[in-house]
Amino acid sequence: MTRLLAAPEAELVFAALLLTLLAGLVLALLAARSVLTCILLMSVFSLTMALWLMVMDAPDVAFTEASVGAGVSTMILLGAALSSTDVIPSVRPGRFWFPAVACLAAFIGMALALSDLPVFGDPGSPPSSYVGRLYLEHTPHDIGAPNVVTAVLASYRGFDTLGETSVILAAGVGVLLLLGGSLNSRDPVSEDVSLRISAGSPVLSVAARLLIPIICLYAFYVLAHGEFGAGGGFQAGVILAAALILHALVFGVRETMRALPVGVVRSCAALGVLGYASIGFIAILHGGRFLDYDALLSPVFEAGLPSSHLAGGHHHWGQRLGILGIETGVMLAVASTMTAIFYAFAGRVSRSDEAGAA
Amino acid sequence: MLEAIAWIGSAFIIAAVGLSIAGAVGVLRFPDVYTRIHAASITDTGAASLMTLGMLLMAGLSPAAIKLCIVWLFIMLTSPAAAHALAGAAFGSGHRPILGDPRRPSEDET
Amino acid sequence: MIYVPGLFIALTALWLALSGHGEAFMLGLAAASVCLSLILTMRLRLMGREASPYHRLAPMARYAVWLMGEIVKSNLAVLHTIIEPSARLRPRLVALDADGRSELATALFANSITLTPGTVTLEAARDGLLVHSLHEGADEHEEFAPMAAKSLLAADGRG
Amino acid sequence: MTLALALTPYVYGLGFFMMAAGLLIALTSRHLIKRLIGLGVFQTSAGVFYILLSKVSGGTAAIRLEADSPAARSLASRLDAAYIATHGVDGVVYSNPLPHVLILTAIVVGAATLAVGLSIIVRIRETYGTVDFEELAALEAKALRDGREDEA
Repeated sequence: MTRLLAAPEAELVFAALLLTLLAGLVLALLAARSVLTCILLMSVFSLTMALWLMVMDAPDVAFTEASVGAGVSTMILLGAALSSTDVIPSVRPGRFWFPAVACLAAFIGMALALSDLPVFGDPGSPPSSYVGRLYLEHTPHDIGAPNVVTAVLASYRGFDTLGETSVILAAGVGVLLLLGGSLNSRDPVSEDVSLRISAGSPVLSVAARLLIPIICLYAFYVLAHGEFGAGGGFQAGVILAAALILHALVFGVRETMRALPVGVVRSCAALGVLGYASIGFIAILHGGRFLDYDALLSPVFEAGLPSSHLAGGHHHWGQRLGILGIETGVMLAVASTMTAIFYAFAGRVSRSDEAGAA
Repeated sequence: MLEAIAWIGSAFIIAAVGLSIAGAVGVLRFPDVYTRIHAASITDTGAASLMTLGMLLMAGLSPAAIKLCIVWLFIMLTSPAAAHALAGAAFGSGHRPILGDPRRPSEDET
Repeated sequence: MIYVPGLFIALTALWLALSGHGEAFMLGLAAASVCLSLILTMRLRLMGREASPYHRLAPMARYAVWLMGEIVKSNLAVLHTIIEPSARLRPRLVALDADGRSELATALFANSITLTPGTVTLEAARDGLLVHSLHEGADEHEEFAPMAAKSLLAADGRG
Repeated sequence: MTLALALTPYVYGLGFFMMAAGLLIALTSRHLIKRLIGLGVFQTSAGVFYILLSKVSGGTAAIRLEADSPAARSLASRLDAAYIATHGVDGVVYSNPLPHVLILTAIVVGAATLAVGLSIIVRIRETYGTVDFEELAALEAKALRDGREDEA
């Protein structure tokens, strides 16, 4: 292969350049005087961040950042910002200087720790030497999934991820408690105008009709291939939610709610976490520990299965099915929570519009 | 031979970078939203296509090549819809385009 | 529901092209995913000609080849304008007729216009398009006539 | 390694700057939504710090390649053999996957908590009619004054 620059040094320089761009975006955000500008800058920031994460060998994180930061977060921010004032008045100097000095002090404090930090890209640095390296070495034997990030996320640290998924569900419940909205889908949304882009244009409706099935399939593809390459339940869930949000933007939230009623979406969010946890309990019933996927299948049954071609000859069907199972739960929980949150904000917007018109 | 194809691929990518820069310059030089969308669409179409072509040449016959083609198709499907949504939103919210010769703005107003 | 098989084949082909894993377990997952996507598509009331225009793939491909040539030409034209805006920049609005086209053909026409740099569709409706163009043209309707005819042929199968 | 040594203070410095700037936005903006955006920047920059620690020079994404596969050999050809022998796993140098796992889940959780913050802002707007921090502070001060007068 052709190389223009010596590879290891070039990628560090490229990463540093992209990081400079990110810092510039933060500066622009500091100076921005309009909420819409801030939201767009945040979206650009997330997309650039995804690019930077790609350079930093973190494709899984890049994937998540691109779909969450530039996609779903931006939509939720726009939904919340639509009916508030756009202009940000400048702050009084008296209220600016004290926090500014505090932040500067924080910056200097962090900079003082610089001498104790490992060199950028140092392969022998403490974070990369011990547990991270152990995961890399043992994953083929213990788990069998080529993607170590998925192996750590779903299997080694499966209990931790169960907690994270529950936090997402809890946040969704929090939004619903704050913004209300009953289960009765006749009540919340009457006619949504604000959160629809160019209603009636055949260009957008044709594009949406063409793309939404493909995006849905892609979400399932990302879920199924999480153990081979970048991807997994979190990314798949956000992508599926993005497809549903696109549907709501083009055809109206009411149409989406008709297809996937509020009650169904909320139940699915809880079902996802329940499914995750119940896989842990199945392992207990089979004599293993909570979320110990090796105990999911009895050895006799597993011996009868065709050899999984992952990881040199070892049988890892228990791990494979366990990871796929909990990732499906994560996908269901994330997709439903994000959709429920979007429903809540979209319902709010149309109701406050009515109040304004009345 | 393979080496030469990879070099041609890099040349395409460098050309794509040049087109992107030209598009960015156009966005800065053109007078209003609508003309700027035209400049930006150079990056959407020309630069993206050249970039994909360059990467295709560098990837050779591999699964990555199929994925690149799919990505290119996806860009070609979504970017006009996005540009249309943007232009339509600007037009719908009452931004009047500058028409005729921008050097003599009063003459050609319709 | 004649569009279901078309979409089924297209989604399956997409999965196989992306995946490259041929073992039985992955193929089972593929089948489940395609079916779930189809169910979601139907549930969202998207199934129809626009969601599954794959029976028109061959004419669309021929049209795409022609369109790529147009895109190259207009890229060069806009590049020229960027270098020398004051001499070449003459923005104007053009109203085009799109009567009697299907929604798919209208969208294809409007998207082709937007895809060629130098023209962008501002408004699209069933009966016509409003186009913003960067340059002056000799005759407004002659200029877009080939694209209108070819996109109609590609999407609806008639000239 | 000298170039990496020179880049180290720069990249960490930028990460710390982004954290401090995010904090500043979160503390000083008058618009509540911008405050939340600042908090988002702060959170993402904390992630930047983790990912900076995870990068291994010359490494690749932590997706295990078969030893001696064409991809593994092509990666190995860029580095010298001694480096791979010390720091690689089965002939390939990988970046550290552990911070990736932590940040991946943090991003999704961050979006969910952002939604909670935004719904609180929506409620504030509906109750007080403003999302301006100064106006809200003035309203609070007025309510306190009124309360004291009522007591007196």
